[in-house]
Amino acid sequence: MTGFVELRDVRLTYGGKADGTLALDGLSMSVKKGEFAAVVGPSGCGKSTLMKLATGLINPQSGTVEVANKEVSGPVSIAGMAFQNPSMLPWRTTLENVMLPLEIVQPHRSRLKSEKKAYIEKAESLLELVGLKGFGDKFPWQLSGGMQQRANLCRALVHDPALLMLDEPFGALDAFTREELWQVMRDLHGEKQFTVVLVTHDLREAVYLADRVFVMSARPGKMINERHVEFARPRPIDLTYEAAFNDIVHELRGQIADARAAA
Amino acid sequence: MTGFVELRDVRLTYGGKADGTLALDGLSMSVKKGEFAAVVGPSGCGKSTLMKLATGLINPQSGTVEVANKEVSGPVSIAGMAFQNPSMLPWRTTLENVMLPLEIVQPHRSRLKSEKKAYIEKAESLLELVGLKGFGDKFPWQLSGGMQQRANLCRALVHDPALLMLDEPFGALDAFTREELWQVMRDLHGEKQFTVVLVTHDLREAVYLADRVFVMSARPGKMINERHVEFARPRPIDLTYEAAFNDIVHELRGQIADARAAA
Amino acid sequence: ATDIKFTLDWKFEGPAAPFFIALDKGYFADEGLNVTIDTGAGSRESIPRVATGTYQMGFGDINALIKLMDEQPDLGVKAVMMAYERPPFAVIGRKSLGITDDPKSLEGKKLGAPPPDAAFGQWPAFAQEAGLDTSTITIENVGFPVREPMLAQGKVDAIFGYSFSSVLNLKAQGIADDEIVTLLMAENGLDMYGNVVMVNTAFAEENPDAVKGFIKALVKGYLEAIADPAAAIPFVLEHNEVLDKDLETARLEMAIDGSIATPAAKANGFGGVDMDKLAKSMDFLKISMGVSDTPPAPEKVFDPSYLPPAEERMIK
Amino acid sequence: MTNERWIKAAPWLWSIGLFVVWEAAVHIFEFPVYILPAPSDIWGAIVKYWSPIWKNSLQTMFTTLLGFLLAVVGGLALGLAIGWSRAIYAGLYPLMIGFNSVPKVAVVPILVIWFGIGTVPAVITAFLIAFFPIVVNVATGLATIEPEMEDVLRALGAKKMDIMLKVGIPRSMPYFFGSLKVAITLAFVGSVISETVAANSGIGHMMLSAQSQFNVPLVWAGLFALAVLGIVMYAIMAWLEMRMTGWAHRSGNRP
Amino acid sequence: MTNERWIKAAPWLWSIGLFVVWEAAVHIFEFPVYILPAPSDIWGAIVKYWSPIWKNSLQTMFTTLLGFLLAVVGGLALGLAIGWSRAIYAGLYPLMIGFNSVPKVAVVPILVIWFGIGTVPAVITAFLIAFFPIVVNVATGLATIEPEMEDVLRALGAKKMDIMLKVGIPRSMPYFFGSLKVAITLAFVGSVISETVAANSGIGHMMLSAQSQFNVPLVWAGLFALAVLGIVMYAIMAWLEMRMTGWAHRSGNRP
Ligand SMILES: Nc1ncnc2c1ncn2[C@@H]1O[C@H](COP(=O)(O)OP(=O)(O)OP(=O)(O)O)[C@@H](O)[C@H]1O
Ligand SMILES: Nc1ncnc2c1ncn2[C@@H]1O[C@H](COP(=O)(O)OP(=O)(O)OP(=O)(O)O)[C@@H](O)[C@H]1O
Ligand SMILES: [Mg+2]
Ligand SMILES: [Mg+2]
Repeated sequence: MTGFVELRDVRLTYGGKADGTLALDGLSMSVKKGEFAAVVGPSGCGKSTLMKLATGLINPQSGTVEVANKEVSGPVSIAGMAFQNPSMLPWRTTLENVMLPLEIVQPHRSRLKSEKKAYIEKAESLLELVGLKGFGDKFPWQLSGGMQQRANLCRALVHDPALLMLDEPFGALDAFTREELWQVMRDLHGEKQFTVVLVTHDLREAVYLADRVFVMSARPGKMINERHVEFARPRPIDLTYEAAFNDIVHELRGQIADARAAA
Repeated sequence: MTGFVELRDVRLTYGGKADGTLALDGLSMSVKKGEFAAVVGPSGCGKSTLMKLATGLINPQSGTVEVANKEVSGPVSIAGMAFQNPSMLPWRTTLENVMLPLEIVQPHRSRLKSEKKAYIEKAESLLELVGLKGFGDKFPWQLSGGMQQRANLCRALVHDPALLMLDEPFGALDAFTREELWQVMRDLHGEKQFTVVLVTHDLREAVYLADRVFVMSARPGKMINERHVEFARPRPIDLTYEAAFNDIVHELRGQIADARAAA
Repeated sequence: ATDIKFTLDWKFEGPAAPFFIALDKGYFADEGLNVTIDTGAGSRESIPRVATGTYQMGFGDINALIKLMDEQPDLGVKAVMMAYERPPFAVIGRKSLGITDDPKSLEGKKLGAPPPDAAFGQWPAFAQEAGLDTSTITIENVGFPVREPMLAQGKVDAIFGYSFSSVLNLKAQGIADDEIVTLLMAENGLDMYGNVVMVNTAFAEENPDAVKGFIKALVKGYLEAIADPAAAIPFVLEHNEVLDKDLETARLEMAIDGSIATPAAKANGFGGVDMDKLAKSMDFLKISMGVSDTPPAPEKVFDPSYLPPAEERMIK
Repeated sequence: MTNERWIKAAPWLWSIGLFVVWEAAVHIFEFPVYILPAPSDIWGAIVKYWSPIWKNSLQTMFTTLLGFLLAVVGGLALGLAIGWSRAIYAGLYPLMIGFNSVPKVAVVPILVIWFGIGTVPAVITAFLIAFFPIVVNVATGLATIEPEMEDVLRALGAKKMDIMLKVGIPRSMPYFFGSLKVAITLAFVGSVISETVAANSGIGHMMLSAQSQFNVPLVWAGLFALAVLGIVMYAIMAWLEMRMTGWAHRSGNRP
Repeated sequence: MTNERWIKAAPWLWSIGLFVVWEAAVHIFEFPVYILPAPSDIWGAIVKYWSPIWKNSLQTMFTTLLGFLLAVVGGLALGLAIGWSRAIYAGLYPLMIGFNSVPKVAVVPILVIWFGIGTVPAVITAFLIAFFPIVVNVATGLATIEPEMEDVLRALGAKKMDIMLKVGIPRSMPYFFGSLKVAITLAFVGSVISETVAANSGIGHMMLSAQSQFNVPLVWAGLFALAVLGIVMYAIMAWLEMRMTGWAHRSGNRP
C-alpha cells in the first residue's frame, strides 16, 4: 500500500525553463493515512511549494504526486489548507471567511442552506477554540497578524477535511497561544484521525505534534531525512521539557545545520 | 531628559468610539537614544498598534507620543519600519522595493541620482547580508515567505534610520537563519548605534538582542513590566545557552503567562 | 489677396457646383480673393458661423436669417445674393398611400418630419395657406437619416424635405417616379425666398470690394452651372470622391429648374430680390416661425449693393 | 471640522462660481444668445418651460434606466464570460471592440427602421453605448485578481464557477462599480441621441424641437436638465458603490 | 497545444461566422439594401471606394489620436487631482459628471462657431468624450488602494506627492489602462461625430456624404473601417497594458 500523500521524484521550476528558479528537485515523500507529518527546512527551500504540489495547486515538472491513491492533476477537494500568508478575502467578515469552505466542499455545500445555524455555531466554536471569540463579525483587516493566522487555521479545519495542510500556522503567535493551539491540534487529530502535513520552523512544535518529521535540504529542496517520533499519544505538553524530547529536537537541529552548510 | 521614543498614557480605539475595539489603554513607555528595546506580549494585545503609534501612522485618542523630543502628529521621517506583513509593492522588483526609502528620505533622495551605483551596491550588500544574494531582480511574489520577510528587513535598514521599528521581522524564518540575522542585527546596532524597537514572540530573541524588554498585558494593552538585560555587548550567540540567559527568558515567560491569565 | 472663409449649408453635393466652379476655375482668385469653402450642417447652422466672424461669408436660409435678426437686431449678418429664388421646401408623399397633388389629401395622414428641417419649419404657414385641418394630421419626429426609408417602408405617408434631395433619395430607395408626389410649398401659396449668400457685416464694411468680387465670381459660377449642369458636376466630384455623378447631375438640375432658374430669376436676373416679396414673405414667417409683428426691414436683411449690374446676371 | 464644512460646501461653491463667471463673461463679451446664453436666460427658460422639461425628463430617465439595466446585466454577464473563458475572450472581444468603435448615431437609424420610433430604439441605444465600459472593466478586474486569492478556493477543489462567484465577482466589484459610473452617463447620452433621431418625447426631442424654433435658452435648459439628471444618477451609483465595495475603500476612513 | 490553436483561430472563426450568418440572413429575408446590406455589398463598396476610405481613415485616425493623447494627459491629471484632494473631488467632480451627461453632438456646433470646422473641433470632441472614463477609473484606482501599501511610504515620512508617485500611480495603473481601452474607442466616436457635423474630410464626413447619397453600402463600409481601426487601436492599448501592468496580470501566466 502506498501512502495517503505520495510524492515521487518530483521536480519543479518556477517561471520558464532556462532562467527559472529550480525550487524542488528529486523530492520524494510519503505520508500514511491518519499520520501527522511535519516538514522542516531552511527558509526558501521549497516547503510552501511542496504544499502547493500536494494539493494540486501547481503541477510538477516531472515526477508524480498522488493523494488518496489518485494521481493529482488539478486541485484536490479533500484537503484543508492554511496558507503561510493568511490571504483572507477582505470583503468577507472573519466568520464568513472561515465558513468559505462550507460553501464549496460537499456535502456541506448542499446542506449549508438548511443547516445554516448549526454550521455557524460550528464555525464560531472553532473561532472560540483558537481564542477569537467575538471577532467573527470583524473584517480580517481589523484583526492583528496573529489573529488572522488563527482565523486562517479555522478556515482550514471547518469542513472536516481528510487531509490538513498547514503552512506555518503558528508563526505569528506568542509562545503561550502557540502551545495552546498545539494542544488543540493534538486533540483534534486524536479525535478525527485526519492526515496532517505541517510546515514549521519550530522544531519543538514539529516534534511535539508529529509522528514523523521530514527534513528538507536547502534549495533545490529534497528530503534529506525522516525522523519517526514515537512518543505515545495523547502527549502532555510537559513532554516538551523532557530530555528524550529535547534530544530529538537537537538531533533535527544538527541535520538542518548540515543542510544549510551544504548549500 | 526624556527618552528618544516616549509614549505617555496612550489610549487608542479602532473604528468608532462606542462599538470600536479598545486596543491600547494607559500605555506608557520610554526608550532611550541608542537603546535596543524589545516588546513582547500575547497575540492581539496591541503591539503592532504601538509601532504604528510611535511612527505616527496613527494618532492616539488620548495621551502623547514623542519621538526625538518632538511630539508626533503625523508620520515621522527618521524611522525605518519593518511591518509584520511584508507588504512589498508587487510592481517593483525586490531590489527596487528595498531601495524605496532612498527615493523618499533625505539626504539620500537628492543624492540617489548621482550616486545611484553606490546605493545599488549598498542595497545589494544588505540583501546578501540576509542571504538573498541574486534575488534582487526577482519580484516579491516570486520569493518565499521567509525571503520576503528578509527583504522587508533590508528595506527598513537601507536608509540608515536613527530609529528602527521592527514588527516580528524574523517570524517566518527557521532557527538558523534567524540566529544568523540576530547576529547581523547585533553587529549593525553595535556599529551604527541606532535606536531599535523590536516586537517579537520569541523571548530568546528578545533577551539576546535587547537592552530592555517590555512586557505587555492582553488587550487592551499596557506595559506591565520592563526587564533590563545587562549582558555585555557584543554578545556571543553561545550566550543563549547560558543559565543566566535562560533565567531571564523563564522570568519573562512567567510574566506573560500571568498577563494572559489575567485577561 | 483677401482671405475669405466660406461655409456652405450642407455637404459638397451637386447644388454646390457653382461654388467650386468659381473656386477651381480661378474666378475668385481673379478677384484677388483667397477663398476656402467648408461644408455645413444645415441651412441655419451657417448663420451663427458667419455672425461670429468665424466665417466671413456663408450660404444659408434667408427665412432663418430673418427669424434670427428679428430676435437679435444687431446680428452681424446680412444677405447679399439670392440663390434660391423659390425655396425647395416640399411635402413629398406617395401616391399609393393616398397623397395627391392637392394639399387637402394630407389630412388624416401621418407625416414624418425632422424638427430642424427647414421645410417643416414652414409647415404652419403652409397648412394655413392651404386651409388644412391640422388636428387630423399626425407629425412624427423622424431624423434625417431615416426620413426617406420610413416613407419608402410606408411607416409614414409623406415627409417634409427639400424637393431635390428627398425625391432623389426616394428614387434611390427604389420608389418609382410616378409613385412620388411632390407638393412644392412655393407652388401652393408660400411665395417666399430660399437660400442666400450671407456676409458678416463688419467684414463687408471693411472689405466691400472683396464681397463684390466674391459675388461677381460666384454669379459666373452659377450662370455656367445653369448653362450646363452636367459639365458643372465634375467640379464637385473633385472635392467629394464618393459622389455619384448621375445622381448629382439630376440633383443640380432639379435645383436649377425648381429654385434657381425660376421665371422671376430669368426675367430680372439671377441673384437679386424683390423687396415687396421679401416683405410679404415675412407674414408667412410670423405664422410659421413666430417672427414678431415688427420684423426687420427688408433692406436690412438683404443688401443688393454688392451685386454686379443686372445685365451681367441674366440667365441665358 | 471647518475643513469638513468646506468640503461639503465645495460643490456648491464651484458651481456657483462657474455660473457667476459665465454670467459675467456673457455680459462683458456680449455673446449673442445663440452662441452662449447667460445662466439667467437659461434659468428663465427652465422656469417658463418647467412642465415640458419635467415630463420629457421623466421619459428620458425611463429609457435611460431601462437601457442601463440591460447594460448592467449584459455587460456583467459578458465581462464575466470574457474573464471566464479564453476562447470567448479571443473570439468575441474583437467583434465587440469593433462594434463599439462605431458611433451609435450611425446605428440609431437602423434601429428605427427595425423597431419604429420611440422608446425601443432609445432603450437599445442606451444599452449599446453603456455596456462596453462595463464589460471592459469587469474583464480587467477579473484579469488582475491576485492569484493568492484564487488559490484559497482552488485549494478546496472549487469549480471555476465557484471561484468566479466567491472571488472573481467580489474582487472585480470595485472595477464594476467604477464602470457603472461611466456607464450611466453614457446611457444618458445614448437615450438622448436616439431621441434626437427618432422620438416624439424625451429631452433629446425637446432640445431638437427647441433648436428648430431657435429657442436657444430652451436648448440649454435641456442640456442643464441632462446635466442635473446625470449628476443625480451618478450620485446614486457612487452611493451604491460605497455600500457594496466599502471594503475596497477602507483607506478613506482611517482612525 | 491544439487548444492554443483554437484560441488563436477564434477571432477569425467568429468573424467569419458572423459574416456568413449575416450574408445568409440578408438573402433569406431579402432585406432591402437600405435596411441591411449584405457583407458582399459592403465589400464591393470597400473595393470601389478604397481610395477615399483610406484617405479619410487617415484623417480620422489623426484627429482621434490627437484627441486621445490630450484625453490621456488631461484625464490622468484630473483623475490624480481628484484622487489627491477631497476638496477638488468634491468641487470639480459633480461639474464634470454633469458635463459628461451632455451628449457631445450638442456641443459640436458651439465648437464650430468658435473654431470653424475641421480638425480642431474633431480633436476637441474626441478629447471631451474620452477623458471622463480615464478620470473615473484613475480616481477609483486611487480610492481603492490598500492602506497597508500606503503605510509603507507614510512610515518613511513621505509627502503626499511621493505616495502618489510611488504607490498611487502604479497601483491605479490597471484601472488606468483598463480605461484607456474604453477611451480610445470613445475618442474615435467623438472624432466621427464631430466630422459628421463639421468637417470636409474624415470617415464621419464620408459616411454622411454617402448617407445623403443613399449609398448605404458605402455608409456600412465606413462603419467597417471604423470597426477595424477601433480594433487596431484597442489592440495597441491592450498590448501596452500588458507591458506596463504585467505584475497585475500575473494570474494569467502560472507555472
Ligand atoms: N511564484 C513564484 N515564482 C517564482 N519563484 C518562486 C515563486 N514562489 C516561490 N518561488 C521560489 O521558489 C523557492 C522556494 O519557495 P517556497 O515558497 O516554496 O519556500 P519555503 O520553503 O516555503 O520558504 P519559507 O520558509 O521562507 O516560506 C524560492 O527560492 C522562491 O524564490
Ligand atoms: N485596522 C484595524 N481596525 C480595527 N481593529 C483593529 C485594526 N488593527 C488592529 N485592530 C485590533 O486591535 C487589537 C490589537 O491589534 P494589534 O495588531 O496591535 O495586535 P498585535 O499585538 O500586533 O497582535 P499580533 O501579535 O497577533 O500581531 C486587536 O484586537 C485587533 O483586532
Ligand atoms: Mg513558505
Ligand atoms: Mg502585530
